[in-house]
Amino acid sequence: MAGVALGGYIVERSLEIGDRSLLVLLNGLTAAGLYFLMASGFTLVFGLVRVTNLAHGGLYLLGGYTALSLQRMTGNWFIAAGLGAVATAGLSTVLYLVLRRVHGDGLPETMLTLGAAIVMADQALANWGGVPSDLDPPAALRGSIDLPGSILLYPKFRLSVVAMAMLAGLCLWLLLYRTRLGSTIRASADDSDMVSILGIRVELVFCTVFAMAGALAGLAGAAGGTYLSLAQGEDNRILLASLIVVIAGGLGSIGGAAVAAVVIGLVEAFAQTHHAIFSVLITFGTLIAILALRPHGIFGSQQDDRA
Amino acid sequence: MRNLGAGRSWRILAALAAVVVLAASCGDDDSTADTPSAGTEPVEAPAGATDTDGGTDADDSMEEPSAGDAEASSDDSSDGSASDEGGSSDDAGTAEAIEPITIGAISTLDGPFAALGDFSMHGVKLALLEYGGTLDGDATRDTVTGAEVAGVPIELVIEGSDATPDVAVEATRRMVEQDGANIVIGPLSGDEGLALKDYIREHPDVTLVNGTSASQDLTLRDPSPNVFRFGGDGAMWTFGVGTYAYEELGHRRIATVAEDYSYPYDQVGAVLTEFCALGGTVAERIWVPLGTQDYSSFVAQIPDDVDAVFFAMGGTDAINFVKQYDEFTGQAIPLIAGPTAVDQSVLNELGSRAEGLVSSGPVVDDSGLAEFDTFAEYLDDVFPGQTPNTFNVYYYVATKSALQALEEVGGDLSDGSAAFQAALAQQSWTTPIGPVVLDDNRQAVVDMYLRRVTDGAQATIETLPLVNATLGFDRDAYIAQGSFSRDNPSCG
Amino acid sequence: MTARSKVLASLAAAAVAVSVTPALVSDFVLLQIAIKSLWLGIAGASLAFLIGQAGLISLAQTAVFGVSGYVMAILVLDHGWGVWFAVAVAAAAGPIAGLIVGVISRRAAGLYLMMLTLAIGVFVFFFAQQYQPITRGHTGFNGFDAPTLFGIDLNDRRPLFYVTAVVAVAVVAGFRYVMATSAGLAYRGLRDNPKRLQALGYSTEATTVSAFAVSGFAAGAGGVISVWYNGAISPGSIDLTRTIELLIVVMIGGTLRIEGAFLGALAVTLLQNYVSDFTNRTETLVGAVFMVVVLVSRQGLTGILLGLGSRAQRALGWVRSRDSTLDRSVTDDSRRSPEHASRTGQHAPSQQQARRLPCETLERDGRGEYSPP
Amino acid sequence: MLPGVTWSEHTRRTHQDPPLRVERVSRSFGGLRAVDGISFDVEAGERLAVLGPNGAGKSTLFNVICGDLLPDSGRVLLNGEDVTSLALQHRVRRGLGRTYQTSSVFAGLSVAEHIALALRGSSSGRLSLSMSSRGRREAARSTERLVSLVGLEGRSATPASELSHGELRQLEVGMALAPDPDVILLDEPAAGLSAHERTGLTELLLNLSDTVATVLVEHDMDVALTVADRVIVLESGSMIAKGSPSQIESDPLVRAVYLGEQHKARSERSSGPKADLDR
Repeated sequence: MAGVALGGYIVERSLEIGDRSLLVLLNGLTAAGLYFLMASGFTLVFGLVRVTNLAHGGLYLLGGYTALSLQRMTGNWFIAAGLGAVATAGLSTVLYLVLRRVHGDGLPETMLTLGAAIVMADQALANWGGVPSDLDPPAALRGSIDLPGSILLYPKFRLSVVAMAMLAGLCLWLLLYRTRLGSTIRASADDSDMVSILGIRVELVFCTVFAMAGALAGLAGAAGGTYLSLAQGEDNRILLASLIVVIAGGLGSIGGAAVAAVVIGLVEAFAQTHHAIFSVLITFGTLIAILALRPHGIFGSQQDDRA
Repeated sequence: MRNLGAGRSWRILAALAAVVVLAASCGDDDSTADTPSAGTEPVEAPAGATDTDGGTDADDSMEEPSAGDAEASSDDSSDGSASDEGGSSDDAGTAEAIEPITIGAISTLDGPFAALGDFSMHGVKLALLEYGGTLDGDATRDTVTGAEVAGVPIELVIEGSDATPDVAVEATRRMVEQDGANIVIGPLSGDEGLALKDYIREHPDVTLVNGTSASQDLTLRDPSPNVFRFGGDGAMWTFGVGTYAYEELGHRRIATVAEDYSYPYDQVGAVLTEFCALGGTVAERIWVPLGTQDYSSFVAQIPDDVDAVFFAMGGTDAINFVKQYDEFTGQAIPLIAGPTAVDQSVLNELGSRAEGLVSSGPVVDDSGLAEFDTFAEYLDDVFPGQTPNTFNVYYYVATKSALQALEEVGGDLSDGSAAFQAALAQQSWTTPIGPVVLDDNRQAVVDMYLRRVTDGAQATIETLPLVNATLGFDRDAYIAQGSFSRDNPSCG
Repeated sequence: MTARSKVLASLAAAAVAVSVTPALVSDFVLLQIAIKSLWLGIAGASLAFLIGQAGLISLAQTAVFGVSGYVMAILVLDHGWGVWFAVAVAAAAGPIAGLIVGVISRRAAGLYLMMLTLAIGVFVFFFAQQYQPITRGHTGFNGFDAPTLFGIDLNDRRPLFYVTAVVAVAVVAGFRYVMATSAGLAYRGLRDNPKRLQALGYSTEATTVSAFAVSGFAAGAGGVISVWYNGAISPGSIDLTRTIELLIVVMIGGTLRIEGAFLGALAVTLLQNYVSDFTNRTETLVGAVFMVVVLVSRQGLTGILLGLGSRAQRALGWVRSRDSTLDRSVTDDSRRSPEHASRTGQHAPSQQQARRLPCETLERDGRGEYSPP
Repeated sequence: MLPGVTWSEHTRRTHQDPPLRVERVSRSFGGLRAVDGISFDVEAGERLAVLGPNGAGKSTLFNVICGDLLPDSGRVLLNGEDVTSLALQHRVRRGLGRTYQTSSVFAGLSVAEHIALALRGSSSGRLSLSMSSRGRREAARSTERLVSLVGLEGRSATPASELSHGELRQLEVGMALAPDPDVILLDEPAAGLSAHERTGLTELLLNLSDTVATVLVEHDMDVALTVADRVIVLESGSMIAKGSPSQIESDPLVRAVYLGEQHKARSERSSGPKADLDR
């Protein structure tokens, strides 16, 4: 009932502003793209290694800044973003090696990642300063396209963020469900003891997962640093946004993260367009409502319940 | 289970008490041992001690230009200090009895505005270097030692906040009560300023000289006698834009996009007060919650049929907004900027998108003032690559004003700093951004500039001389209209 | 020592510490270190109680804290109420806010609970920032004067210190009392094994809500005193940074004891005030110290302290059989940790249960494997 | 709850309904009928054993009775009241006690605290924040009585994490008995116990109060046949036999489907530590 009423309201408001609804849709999808890049890595680590990595936002920021420096050196966005992702993958691996000391103990593990997040943010400040900055989009993706029936345009790079997220999602799916490495990873998550009996080094598998998540965060940093900007505090903003998505979607579920990213992205874009002042309240209210009704998120399984 | 629980609590409590005591004494020891400004206990004959410190530091320091240039520039900008400076090392023996004066500087050194904190501290340090100080090091928290005014050694204490009022008050309390700061320079943001006003009011012998806090009510309503502002507030910084937009640019209907808190309210309020008084109308006031990264949905709310869009935001938000406005509209509707949105501190990052933006503000790069050129050169000498912006200039002006007043009273802070505060209220000098005098509320009356971004710098359109806190309106009427808010002024 | 004499001894120790501190430290330290760590500790105790007793990791305690602080400030500064009436209402607002948080998150556990409460905390922060008619927006409330108590002005530091200390002791005593009641036992049951608790006739939802409400008392008290201390409250007082700070306070202090929160608050306050004397990168150092404490002891400083204590006792040959339970649980974290892990959703419970069994023979866990003793 | 705390909220049975009645309960998983139309009553003081080989439907039946599973059809009645759709904690408050197959305890709580928790669980003061000294004394007495009833004297202050497997089972039974239930469900209490522990458990079960109805889902023939007054045997979800222990032991059908296997298992057990075949 409530859903129908809400849907009706959204349609009604969208008709009112006519030509802007396409923009809301596109904005929602762009935001969803960035959120998914972040959230998929986070949820991957949680689902497979069972670690809540609060340093994921720090990886985003460091990935973005590294790409920024590299772009200034090489002038090539793709090289910069790629190497930035490699760097954060490495950093993420180091983080795992520290975490391993308390692995399997939820709260201390989470707290360690929180400490790491604080250190990362401060190191970003030390190395890149507090002046906000951004990357230039690659030449092919510069400029905007016309939106029909409006004076507004839509930047090409934003559209490519959506494509990038979809590509990343596809790659993840192929990797996890269509490769040997993927089945090893999934098996390790299900039953690490059994996998190690089979002669596979579980730690190596977990390391790989951390590296993948780090690379995704680094890539998100380059993308976000291009269409938004890089500055102190961005790590927390983006971490919060991706946490919302991960939780709403159901921890550990990549499909859930994708759906939740779209839902949250659209709700956010809609709220910002129609209720600017209370837009943040609407976004967080949506999350609270989802979790109050479905404590495990939209696609969450019961496996982590107290039950 | 009571037994288990109560078991060791006595030990914890005892330990707690012990640690409190230990930490307190440690804290004192550490600050004396670590900071060269050994200011907390006068018994330690600090003058001699700091002078020796200062000497060695100067020798070790990499900043050769600082000493020489400090002398040079202080020669032309302040007459009295040269002789003191010459005498400073000789005075070491006799200065033992003189209690040093501690200046505390506070700005945002952590969090999203950390870069602005760096700029602010540059300004503070430059002023102290003019008085014979030497830099302790390159980092923001490294202080300046060896400065003297009228034979009294000056010590600098630096504290940072994260732009929240609570943290700013704690940092200031640390400087005032722990480090014995007599004068506080800062803070950076509006709401911090209001919180510090309340704190400093309870310490009448301490003087707050504002940095860049642009809240109107720091001085406009319910002023505190020991709070001084040698610069404009948010509304003053936006003076003249509304009139210029109406009369020169011919705009009749505008929209505004601004961050949703008091400082942008002041800017939007100032623009609309002028613009609406002339007969202009505002089509839409869009308030963006702090913490928003993506402005695209807000840009989409701008009506198609307005003549111009006024935007007021700072730092990252300005960069995001201008970039996204450009991408989403191709700047189909002209922008008019708030002062901080196109401040020199972000101009470089805004790049070519900022080209041609009109704004009002306290600092232009082509004012032609000799003081400005000297300052710019001096800044670049000491902190290579830095150019003047609101933050370094304002903190410099604040510190320099305080030092000049100190000089006039011979470093005398007795009687609750009465003489010093009186002298400070009388300061009237030509700063790098023009002449300054204070009104009865100890608020500056200063020049503002209408300016246009040209080749990545702020070029003067027109100098707006001696702007006051009520923007030239009748004082009572201006105050009576109340603080600017989301929908004040109403504008039709 | 009997239980009663131990209680008396700890009260006496607290009384001595409280009465001696003002004479030993400067006015500045009294305010900014002692009073600050006391009220931060009071707020921390409410979280330490939730985590340590009920196994509920909440990030909404700063919100509860803020609701009380805001209620008092609004009633006094915007509605002209007498301060003590406002204090009474604000004190009641704490448990009510706690109750609401509890009702919203009654079905969540572990990490989901953490994230749901985070969302509630952020929601309250944004509400304070955006809903200006009530909260005055980003600027918040300034110029709040602490009240007078029996003619003594609490704006003065010593009286404020004594009052805060008394509240702190009352909060600790209150939590100890609660821990001894049926509800207290139920909270620990919830922490260790919620499903089993249900099988004993308890509703996990009611238990969760009740724990949140109880903890709201302390969070509310902390919020009220923080406004006296700061003379102000603004969204900046309850933002994400403050939420994380409170969590750090509790984790550094350790959740084994309610008192640990005060130790953690003291440590954090000292770091905040003195660390900038040593380094230009304060945040890095704070983060690193935090990581080290977590790595060294899962029970924070309390764990380290009590561990040292019982080691010293053993060295001195003071074997106190009555407290054997405690000593073991303190010195051997590994026995407790798996339960906390399963509450935070890190592992399937069955695995943990299997590990928990001290098996003479080989035991079999839920998946049908052998796990060696 | 202000003055004192009463430890038994549920109303005592006043009429002739049996404490537990299971009526035509069926439950399928996919195509598999795990439980197919099972009915039985258990009277006060009676001990009923439910036996059956792997996959016979014992666990499903157990879970339906204690509320972990909803049946597809049929009803479960406690003292004549239909509780089929009630959650576990509500059944507990109406006089049902259960144990867990894998001992499921509170690692941070002591033995006495376990019992106290169980005692209070069925009272309305379970979340009470008040403490009267009389109530506390009474509670402490009941706790001590139960601790010694299940043979854990002297272990009151021991944390559960330090108990042996056998002691954990004793604690389980103690917790199930604490609220003075009308019906107690025991889920394979003997699984994984040593011979010595099994003897102790048998004794404990034989000494249970004669007002409580006991349902014992067990796969260990020795324990079940020693303890039970009446036995029902399941096979593929259906009841293939019921009767006294001696009748069951001589039932050819039971012998065919079940006992042979059980004897095999017994001989296996003597050679290895693994006793439990019910998987």
